[in-house]
Amino acid sequence: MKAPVEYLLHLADNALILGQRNAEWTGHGPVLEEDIALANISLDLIGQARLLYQHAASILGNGATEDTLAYFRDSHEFRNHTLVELPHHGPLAGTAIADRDYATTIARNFLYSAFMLLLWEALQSSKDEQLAAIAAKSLKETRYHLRHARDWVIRLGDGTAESQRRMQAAFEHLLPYTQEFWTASPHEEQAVRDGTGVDTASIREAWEAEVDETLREATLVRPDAKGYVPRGKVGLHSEHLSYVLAEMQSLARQHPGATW
Amino acid sequence: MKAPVEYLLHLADNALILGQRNAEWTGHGPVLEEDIALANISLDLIGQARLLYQHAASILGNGATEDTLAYFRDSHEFRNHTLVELPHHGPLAGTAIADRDYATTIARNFLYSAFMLLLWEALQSSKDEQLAAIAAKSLKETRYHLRHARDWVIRLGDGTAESQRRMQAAFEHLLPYTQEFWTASPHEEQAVRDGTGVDTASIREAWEAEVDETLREATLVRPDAKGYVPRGKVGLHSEHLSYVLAEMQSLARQHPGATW
Amino acid sequence: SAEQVAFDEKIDADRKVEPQDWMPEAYRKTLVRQISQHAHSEIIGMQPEGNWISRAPSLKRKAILLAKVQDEGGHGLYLYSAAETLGVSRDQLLDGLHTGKAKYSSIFNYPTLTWADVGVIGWLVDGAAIMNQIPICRCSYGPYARAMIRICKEESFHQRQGFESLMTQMRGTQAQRDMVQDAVNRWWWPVLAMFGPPDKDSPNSATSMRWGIKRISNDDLRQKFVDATIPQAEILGVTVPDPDLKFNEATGHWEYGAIDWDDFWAVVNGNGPCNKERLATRVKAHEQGQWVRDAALAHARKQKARQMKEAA
Amino acid sequence: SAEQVAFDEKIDADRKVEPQDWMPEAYRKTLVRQISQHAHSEIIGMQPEGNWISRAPSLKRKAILLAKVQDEGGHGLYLYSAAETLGVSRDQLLDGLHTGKAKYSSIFNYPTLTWADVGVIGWLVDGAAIMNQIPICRCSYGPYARAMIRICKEESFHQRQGFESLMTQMRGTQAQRDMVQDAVNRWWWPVLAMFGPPDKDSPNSATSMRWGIKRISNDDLRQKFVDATIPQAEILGVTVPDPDLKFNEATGHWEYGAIDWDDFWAVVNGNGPCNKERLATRVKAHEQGQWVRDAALAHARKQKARQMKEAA
Repeated sequence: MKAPVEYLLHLADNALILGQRNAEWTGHGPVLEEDIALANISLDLIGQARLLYQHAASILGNGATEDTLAYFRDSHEFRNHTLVELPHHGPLAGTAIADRDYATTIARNFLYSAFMLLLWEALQSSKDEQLAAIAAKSLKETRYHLRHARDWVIRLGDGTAESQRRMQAAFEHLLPYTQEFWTASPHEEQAVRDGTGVDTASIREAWEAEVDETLREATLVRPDAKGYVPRGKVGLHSEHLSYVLAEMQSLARQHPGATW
Repeated sequence: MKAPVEYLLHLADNALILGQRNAEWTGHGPVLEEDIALANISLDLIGQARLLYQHAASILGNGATEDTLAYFRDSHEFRNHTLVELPHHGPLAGTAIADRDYATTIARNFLYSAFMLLLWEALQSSKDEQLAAIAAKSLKETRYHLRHARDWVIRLGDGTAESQRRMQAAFEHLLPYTQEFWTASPHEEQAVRDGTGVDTASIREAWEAEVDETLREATLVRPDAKGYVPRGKVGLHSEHLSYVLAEMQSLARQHPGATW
Repeated sequence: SAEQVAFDEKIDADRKVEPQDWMPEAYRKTLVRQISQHAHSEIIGMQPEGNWISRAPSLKRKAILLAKVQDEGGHGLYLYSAAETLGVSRDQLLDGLHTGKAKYSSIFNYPTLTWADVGVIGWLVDGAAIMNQIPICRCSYGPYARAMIRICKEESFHQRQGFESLMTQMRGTQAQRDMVQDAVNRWWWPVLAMFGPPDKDSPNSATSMRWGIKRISNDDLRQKFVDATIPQAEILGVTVPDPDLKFNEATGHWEYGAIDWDDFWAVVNGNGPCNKERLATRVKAHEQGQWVRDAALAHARKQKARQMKEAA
Repeated sequence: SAEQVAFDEKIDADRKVEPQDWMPEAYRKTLVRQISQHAHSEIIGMQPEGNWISRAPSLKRKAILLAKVQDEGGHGLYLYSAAETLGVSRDQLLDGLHTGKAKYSSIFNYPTLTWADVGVIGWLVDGAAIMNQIPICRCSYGPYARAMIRICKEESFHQRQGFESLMTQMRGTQAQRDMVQDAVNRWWWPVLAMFGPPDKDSPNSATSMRWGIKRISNDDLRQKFVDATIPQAEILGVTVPDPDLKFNEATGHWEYGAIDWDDFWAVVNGNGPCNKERLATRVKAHEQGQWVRDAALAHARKQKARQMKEAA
């Protein structure tokens, strides 16, 4: 039994794009240990993406590889949550520039890894055995990612006035994007039906509890997750994804057909 | 008589890359009138680039067009001065991010247009008649660009303490890059020999006088133009150009062979 | 009052009200609100299209797009000037925008996801804007009417450019055609909503009509737009995402399906995909430009002081 | 003194000096300078290679490069720790870097202009670094020697990865081969200069040799590197940009042309293509991370206070 390809791409794209974003901190982190930690998380995510793309490619056939899927699809073909493609700062148009904000990075890693921990856990019993195996491996990595992010949410939330202000603003910016976790795309519905995927409704309560508990411990006020519900996983992204892809794919597309 | 293609590309690439940089301010300028002014300058520069690329393409033949030259060459094939490809902020690695600084933009536009005013003036008597005609047209535009930049150098230099500090820092950052104006690349030497190009040594004195006079009026201290001599015009660029091109060329390269 | 009578007579005679003329306070306020909202729309509207300047796929298209966005900045300038004739400063107007008190056209709260969006904005968004704006060229307030005449001319030019750009893409590769159709699918309904709520839910319209600020009702304009646009879509070779669309031979009009007004109001009320980004981008540009504006003022003061000293 | 005698005996017997042992102040200072310079090089060295992480042309290469740059950060950590055993704090060391007082390897003041630079840095720069560092694994100061053993292992791995990556590119398209050759042309001479000035101009070397901090002279290391590298270049199918290069059958060594030491010193003294960018990038990251470090400290203090309260 194989999961729907779009479902695998959704999982793979999430991992790749967030991996790409986290790697942007390399050489620019607030302290050397964090450069290393974020590179480590990014490496795990890229590793997850590779396994998922390889699996999807083997189902697709026709010369598809992990690299054709990562480098030769356009933004509307990407199936990641909008959350993971946002830049490391508050809301701004795609053409704007702003310094990277570590609070934004940490808040996103927290919200995403708390979600993925539960999702990987459940996906261990996917009827797609290969996906179940990838889930088991990813689960271990995600435990570390969540611990890292959670520790920093608490440290920065319950740190200085400045750090608290920044963490609070980051959650206010990002929490609305998590609404997308709970909407069902056609490929998710199909995966749930055929037993290869997970109905995210089943993990929502645990996720909400984790968020509540962590924000409480971090002395932060949990903002409402209201307003526009993003639709990245059906290919309707923010203006930011095409910039991420323009950079990420530039070299591969300059040399179509080359081997590296 | 035709100028060497590399010489035309050098002139075209300067105009295109600076046009691309100035256009980044669109929608983000310090005051609406400046959004409009920079877009206007950018439009002139892109227009100059197009005429020069068209001329180069007609010499090259073989299906070359203004767009193959702008969109399908890699960074080492670009012949622009390193000065024009730098981001709108102080010295930082290619992976760093910083807010755009208007003083940097203005200082560069001033240094470049003061140079090009003199160069276009001299190029009006190029033995390449088409280049001479482009020079005559560009000269008029460049007069306006120089006036705009010069006025702002003075306004910001002789404005507030903050604006003076920023203008001074911008010149300290950028002036060393102007050393490249006075080095002769092989294609420039060839163009000078065959009477299609201009020996920049012949316009140096006037340029230095313009810079001295403007900085004096702006109550700025003229920094030394020392240190590393950039070699963008022979294809040895900074780390920044490949990012500019990755973004600029992304769409064209996504659809090779398409007509727009 | 006698002034009120003179004003009413002027309106009835379809003559222009000018800045120095007496006008009712409510008329002035309505105009300030509408003109500034229009000006803000031009400024915010620079963002979605500006998003593709750096990546325009040919130099010709880059120049056309940059010129277009520059024109929008210019429209913003005319309109702020027209509003200033009513006794508000540009700073006051900008403050209204930056604090979220003043509105701008909700259409700019949608993202431009591909290059085709640039063409579709030209064709449909500018097309709708022109429909809305042409009647304003006959608006009772002189400075506004004159600004609109100039703006409408430029907008028509943009609209033709947008259509021509889409035409070229539709003659291109399948990927290009798909991109255009996808853009039309995303923009169609938000564009129809640009004409505002249905007449029955548009209570302020009557007064504006009376004052000669508004000339044609929302629904009439919307119908006019649909009737003009569907044949163009056919020429382009794209469809609009409306299964209920059909031509009524009897009325000679295209009948369109139900507009999702909940979605429209959600976006108007701040919950569109880009509301926060658009406003925050504007505020950031303004704040980061503060030192530049301060310096320009400081320099002007110094210059003036020097000139006075010389004159003395 | 008796301590000096004991120290000298230890050095002569090739035994390790450990943090708690007495050591001459000049020995300590030399070590701090050298270890911190080495640590700073690892940290600054993250920038040129980090420049291609976002654009690596395959996911496998992206992962390899990211892991490599992460390793460099790790090396920086070990080395700062080794330096701290000599009684200086990391803050002091970083301060030296940020104020420009401490040096780092000049090789990182060159830009990485294409993807091939990443492979060439692995092959040549890491290759040269290993040549320089292997003798330090036998350095007289224990913590430094042990850190170097670990670092050299990882660097050898990186070097092999770099070579393998270039090998793949050389088997690829002509554009790829040209890119590799171009990168070799740009990096060759700066890499040869990495071994430092010629022995005749290297006055500090003798003392370092005496103390067992330095083990092999600059020129000997450089020769060893050239001899090892030229056959590898032949396997790759690239040439080095040295018209004077020739093999001397009699000595069994490759003879290379004159190094431009003026250029080397210009870069060391701040006038390389990227000196300002590298340092400013580091300073900016440090400054912008201040609030994060402050918060972590503040939180730790709060936690401690809470624990003490609970314990009380």
